[in-house]
Amino acid sequence: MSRIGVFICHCGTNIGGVVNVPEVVEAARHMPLVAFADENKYTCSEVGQSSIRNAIAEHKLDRVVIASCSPRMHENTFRRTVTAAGINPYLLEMANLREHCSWVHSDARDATSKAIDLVRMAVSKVARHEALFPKQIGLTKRALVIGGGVTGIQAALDIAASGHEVVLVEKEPSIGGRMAQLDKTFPTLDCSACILTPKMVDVAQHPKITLLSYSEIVDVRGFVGNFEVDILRKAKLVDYEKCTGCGLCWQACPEKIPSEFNLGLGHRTAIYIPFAQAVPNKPVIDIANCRYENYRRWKETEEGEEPPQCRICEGVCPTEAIDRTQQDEIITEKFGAIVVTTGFKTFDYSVYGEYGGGRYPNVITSLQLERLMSAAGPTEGEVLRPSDGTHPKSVVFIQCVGSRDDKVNRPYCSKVCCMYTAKHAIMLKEHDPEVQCYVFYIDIRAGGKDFEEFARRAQDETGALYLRGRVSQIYQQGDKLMVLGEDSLMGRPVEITADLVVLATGMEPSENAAEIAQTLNISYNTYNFLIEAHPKLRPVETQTDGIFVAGAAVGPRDIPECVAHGSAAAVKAVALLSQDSLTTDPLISVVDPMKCVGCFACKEVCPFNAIEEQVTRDGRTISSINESVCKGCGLCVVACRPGAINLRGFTNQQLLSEVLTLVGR
Amino acid sequence: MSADNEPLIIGFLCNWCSYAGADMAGTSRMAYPSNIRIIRVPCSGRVDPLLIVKCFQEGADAVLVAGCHPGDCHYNEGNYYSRRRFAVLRALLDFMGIDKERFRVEWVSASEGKRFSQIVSQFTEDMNRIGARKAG
Amino acid sequence: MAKVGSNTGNQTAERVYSYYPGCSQLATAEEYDVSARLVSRKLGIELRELEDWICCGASAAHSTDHWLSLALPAHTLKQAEEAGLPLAVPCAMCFSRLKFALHELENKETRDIVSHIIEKELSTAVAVEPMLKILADESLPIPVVKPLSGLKVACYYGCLLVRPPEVVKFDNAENPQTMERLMQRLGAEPINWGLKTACCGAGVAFPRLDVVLKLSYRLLSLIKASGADCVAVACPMCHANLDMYQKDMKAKFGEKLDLPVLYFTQLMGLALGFSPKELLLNKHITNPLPMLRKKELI
Amino acid sequence: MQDTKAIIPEPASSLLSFVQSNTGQNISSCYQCGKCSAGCPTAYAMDIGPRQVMRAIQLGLKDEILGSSAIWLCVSCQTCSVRCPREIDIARVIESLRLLSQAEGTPPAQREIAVFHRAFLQQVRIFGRLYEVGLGIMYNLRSGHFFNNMNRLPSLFAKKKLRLIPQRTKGVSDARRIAARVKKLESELK
Ligand SMILES: Cc1cc2nc3c(=O)[nH]c(=O)nc-3n(C[C@H](O)[C@H](O)[C@H](O)COP(=O)(O)OP(=O)(O)OC[C@H]3O[C@@H](n4cnc5c(N)ncnc54)[C@H](O)[C@@H]3O)c2cc1C
Ligand SMILES: Cc1cc2nc3c(=O)[nH]c(=O)nc-3n(C[C@H](O)[C@H](O)[C@H](O)COP(=O)(O)OP(=O)(O)OC[C@H]3O[C@@H](n4cnc5c(N)ncnc54)[C@H](O)[C@@H]3O)c2cc1C
Ligand code: SF4
Ligand code: SF4
Ligand code: SF4
Ligand code: SF4
Ligand code: SF4
Ligand code: SF4
Ligand code: SF4
Ligand code: SF4
Repeated sequence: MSRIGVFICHCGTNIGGVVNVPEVVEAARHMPLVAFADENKYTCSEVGQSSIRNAIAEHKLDRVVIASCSPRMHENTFRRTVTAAGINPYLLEMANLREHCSWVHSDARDATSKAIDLVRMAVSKVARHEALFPKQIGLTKRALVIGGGVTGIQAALDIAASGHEVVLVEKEPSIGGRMAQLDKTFPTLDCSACILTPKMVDVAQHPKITLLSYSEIVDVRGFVGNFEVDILRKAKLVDYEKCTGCGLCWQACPEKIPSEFNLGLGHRTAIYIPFAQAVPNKPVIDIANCRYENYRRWKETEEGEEPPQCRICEGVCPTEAIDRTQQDEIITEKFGAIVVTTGFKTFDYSVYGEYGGGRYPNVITSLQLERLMSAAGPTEGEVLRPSDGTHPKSVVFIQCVGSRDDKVNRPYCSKVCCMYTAKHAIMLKEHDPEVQCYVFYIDIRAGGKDFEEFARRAQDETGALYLRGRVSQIYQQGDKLMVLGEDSLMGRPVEITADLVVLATGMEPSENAAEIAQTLNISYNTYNFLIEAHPKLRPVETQTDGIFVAGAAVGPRDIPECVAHGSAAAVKAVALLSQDSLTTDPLISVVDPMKCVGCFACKEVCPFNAIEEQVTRDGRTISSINESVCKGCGLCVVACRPGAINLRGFTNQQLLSEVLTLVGR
Repeated sequence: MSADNEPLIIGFLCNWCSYAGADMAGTSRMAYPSNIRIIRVPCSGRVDPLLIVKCFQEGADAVLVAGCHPGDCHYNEGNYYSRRRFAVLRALLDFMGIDKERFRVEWVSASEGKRFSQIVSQFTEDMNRIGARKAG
Repeated sequence: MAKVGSNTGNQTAERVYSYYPGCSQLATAEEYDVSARLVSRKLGIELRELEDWICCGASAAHSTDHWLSLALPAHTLKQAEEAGLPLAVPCAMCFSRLKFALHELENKETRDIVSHIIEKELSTAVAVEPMLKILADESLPIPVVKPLSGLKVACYYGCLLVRPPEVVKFDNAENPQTMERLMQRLGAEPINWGLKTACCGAGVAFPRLDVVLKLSYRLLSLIKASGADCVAVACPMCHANLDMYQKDMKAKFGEKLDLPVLYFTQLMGLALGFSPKELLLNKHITNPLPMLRKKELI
Repeated sequence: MQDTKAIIPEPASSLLSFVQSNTGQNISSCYQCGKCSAGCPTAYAMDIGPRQVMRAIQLGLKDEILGSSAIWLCVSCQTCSVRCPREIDIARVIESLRLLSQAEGTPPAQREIAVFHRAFLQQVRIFGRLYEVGLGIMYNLRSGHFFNNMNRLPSLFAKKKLRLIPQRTKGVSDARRIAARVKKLESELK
């Protein structure tokens, strides 16, 4: 038989001024199982709390109802109060007499009778509470960072700085991401490599960071604090233990392939590092293009012509590092937290037939221009036309290509292209003072510290002519390009004869963003950008505990934001990993194994994938809820027709008893 | 239950948005009729349609379910489920001969104290208009 | 859809269409009609001209009278529906008007009103196809007897054949390829150029010749600079604008163009061995014969 | 038209709702990028280009639009509609404005083009098909440009480009009946 204590608060006159508190106390004394009822002036005050503790001891109370303000205000305070008096904190219920009663009703009679109802409901509910005990679970104090762009690099370094181990997985042979491809960066025009390379080297050298380049995530199991991840390590055919990165092999390799890093503007070899400052600075063999690998494949079938057997690399390698026996392998690692920073790619503009759809060699993308301007790029920093290698004198920039366009299903603004186009206009003028730049824009979006000043510089100081209007068509005339636009400020069509046209193609998530999101069970939007738990207040968390997102994978953003974002994700991951154990909230759903019929209607509705299939000893497949993952929403309870699931703290019986105190019988 | 509080409205409010919205109505002293009795639930998706049927069977005059706005659900998609389930429920209530006006689903965010107060006032007024349910 | 006879693989696979020549093809663009018929016959395509057909209304109806612009083509669509065959249309303007009407008639309300006007119940179950699509069909063998080797052709589609894509449902609005592929099959060399679907000035030659001169000159000068020997077109209006005013262009812009403009069906005809006379090559204002002679194609 | 240069916008104008409902196009979504005007072949000759037409609809400047040359110089080439990033069918909007201006009896800013269209339809009503010589004569008479294209006639005749005798088709009765019924319907609709 429970002994329930009821404590009713005056809150000064906040409650007592409207509700007749003594009348409520009197009514409470007659409610079933109530052993004690009393009133307090200010229940949350130290005096109020100690009077509760005393009453519990004195009257041997084992459950408590506090009728005062909103539980959203003081539930935790009073949980601590009753705990101090030896009662399980979950044997407490609150009735909201202030926000839901005295503050919104002025008629004393009505308010008092409602207050009595609210107390009655709380009493009937608390009688059905169970003692609950939060569980402590262990965690693996390691973090996984997926994607080694500037965001992932920052996140990895920050987590490592806190003393936790980090594994950084990058699918390409080198980390660096898009930023490694840039020449200079707005708004300060620092050389991109100069500021990025030291960070990349830090990653390689940090004792707490393990860099898994040329690797990808294939499967993720587990939950916050306890993830188990399968990582595919692609065969590099080079033994990194032996390789010194001397470079003899890639200098000698005869096979030439268009360089992905230089966006097709230059070549690389079959054994290669993508760029000179690559980290790791050791090569991989591109199995699809290596002559000897092709020979080995041919050897299996002997179909067609025999390709040359090359193996020059093996001949020149001083350390015998080439290892043809390497195979793809999958390793499994444990992590407590995961940070996803898979970044972006640029919009494929070939859908724009009116811009030539890729047919005109002298129509290039802004990222290609970065490669042309880079001293380490295919033209050693000389901006030359792809068609004939001459210096362009008239250059047209077109902004918002593949952005702000419903026609190509990219209605969003890519945010960085106004700024980098301004950067390009400034830089080009520095490269060649005779260049005339024209920039077609719709609006200039330069919100950010020093951004507007920077964008103005392009217009005020370099003589770049900004024309407000979206270009309708580009066509080739001789070796020139004709660009048809409108100067919408004058309201007149404009035609510009250009040597080079640069398209500011928008940002979109990297190819496999959706797959990664599905593997991790995190959400992504229609464009495959990852979705944060709250766009403002939880910008790096996801709805899945322990998985964080950052950088351009979440939405278009520039380097300053990516770095801040990477650090933010790192802090969240570190805050998680710094705990000795994780406390689970006990207000979650539980399955009654005897009632469950294994229909898994529950599994279907659970937004957090907390429900797993489990085989019982007598061979039935039933539902089992992972306590660490369940968030206690109760969707499954309603879905379960046999009534096998109940949500602790909000059980079917409790909700029903609350209803029944109000109506019926 | 006291007779002067008829019509009786039972309100199921989700903890994250609507319960907080009702709190907000309180902190801002936005008065509304006292007929409603609020039951706190974690999510509007926790409200079992059968429980609502039970409310009516036992004599409640009206039921309000309030949750987060679509897309704002604390549990991602809980309120989508509740929307679908309640559509089915409406048909059932109709079959039971319960005026569908007596059951209302609303989205109220944590900041919409005013909205909550208006909804309850309107709902109470409507219930006064159509009168208490006949016993049975 | 076109009926394909049982003896597939045979050159004379039977393809039968209703045929709507359109007004221009009986007068200024007679050579288009004539060459289209000749070539079709040679390829085993039977064209059955709709009886007593009437004008599609062209841009005049659609500029001035909404219901007339639907009712005139709807009459033709009904005729085609009754004939039970897909409708072959050489003129790009007619094609466009018929397709637009078909598109609008998908709306039930519109369809009811138009049915009321023409006093016949309309359906939208009519296939309307441009002559270009029919003749360029890659599953249809072309018995080329005189390859157009060495002939550089600028294929020009104009506006109406490919735009808007959701209405005409033919090729690509910005970079169509049907005619290019056809020219390649004839042995000619299609040139690459960027204004294939840009406007030539359409029907405003009478009231605003200056506009047509400017727009058509832009096309022709680009074609000329691209090294083409001639232009291939699939529209009588494009033809008229590009062919008739080259002298005026010379007077206005100072460039001597002398660029023959031919219907693609005429080029097909040449490759199939028809004579210039049969193909009415002499009807053009800009005489193509000297160029063809020089290329030893006639 | 207003004799002041200041614009007095009519944001919720009846013009905007008329055009939107008549064409099914969301004019309010036009963000004035200018791609339509940029690609329009005849924009150079227009007083206001297609982009400005869209803006004028947003502002409710009815007289300005109905009196513009744009609605007559538009050749319905569809370039704008195919490329508009907000997926507005501009050509269709302009077409509806052209029809509206006639319904309202606004004097066309490009009288010759309007005359040409009417002369064309006249031929269709008379012959069921277009009779080009008749069109030329009718146009020249009505537009007042008596010698328009006359210098070209000899070569056209020499090339047998023009038929002196109009095509006869039994369809003419169909054409006439359709034209008459359209007229009747339209007067009923008014
Ligand atoms: C032309 C151009 C110029 C720019 N100029 C500037 C500038 O001047 N200033 C500025 O602030 N910003 C600029 N930016 C923006 C800047 O490039 C980005 O903000 C920044 O690079 C984004 O970094 P990130 O790490 O989020 O993504 P990324 O750089 O894209 O890095 C993502 C990394 O993840 C890897 N990855 C992807 N998928 C997987 C996977 N499944 N598994 C493992 N690894 C994966 C990728 O290989 C890549 O290394 C420019 C952008 C462009 C296009
Ligand atoms: C009209 C308006 C509307 C906006 N709407 C939005 C919106 O819809 N969405 C959005 O994302 N952003 C919006 N913002 C921006 C948003 O308000 C800011 O981004 C955000 O509030 C900044 O937070 P903060 O903590 O950095 O600074 P603040 O909010 O300014 O907080 C700084 C705090 O520091 C205290 N402080 C200052 N000096 C001292 C000192 N010397 N010692 C101790 N304390 C000190 C101040 O009292 C203050 O409490 C809006 C801004 C404005 C002006
Ligand atoms: S417990 Fe709540 S109601 Fe009571 S005094 Fe404290 S704040 Fe006021
Ligand atoms: S030659 Fe050998 S050691 Fe040198 S980089 Fe190549 S694989 Fe490494
Ligand atoms: S085997 Fe030849 S082609 Fe292959 S990586 Fe070595 S040097 Fe290059
Ligand atoms: S940042 Fe500028 S260029 Fe890029 S999409 Fe936005 S407005 Fe267009
Ligand atoms: S819905 Fe209920 S019965 Fe079905 S599997 Fe889940 S717990 Fe078991
Ligand atoms: S209560 Fe919610 S989170 Fe927990 S198992 Fe059920 S549906 Fe999933
Ligand atoms: S292209 Fe479309 S959005 Fe741009 S100005 Fe024209 S109508 Fe407006
Ligand atoms: S349809 Fe009219 S407005 Fe549009 S581009 Fe063509 S001529 Fe210009």
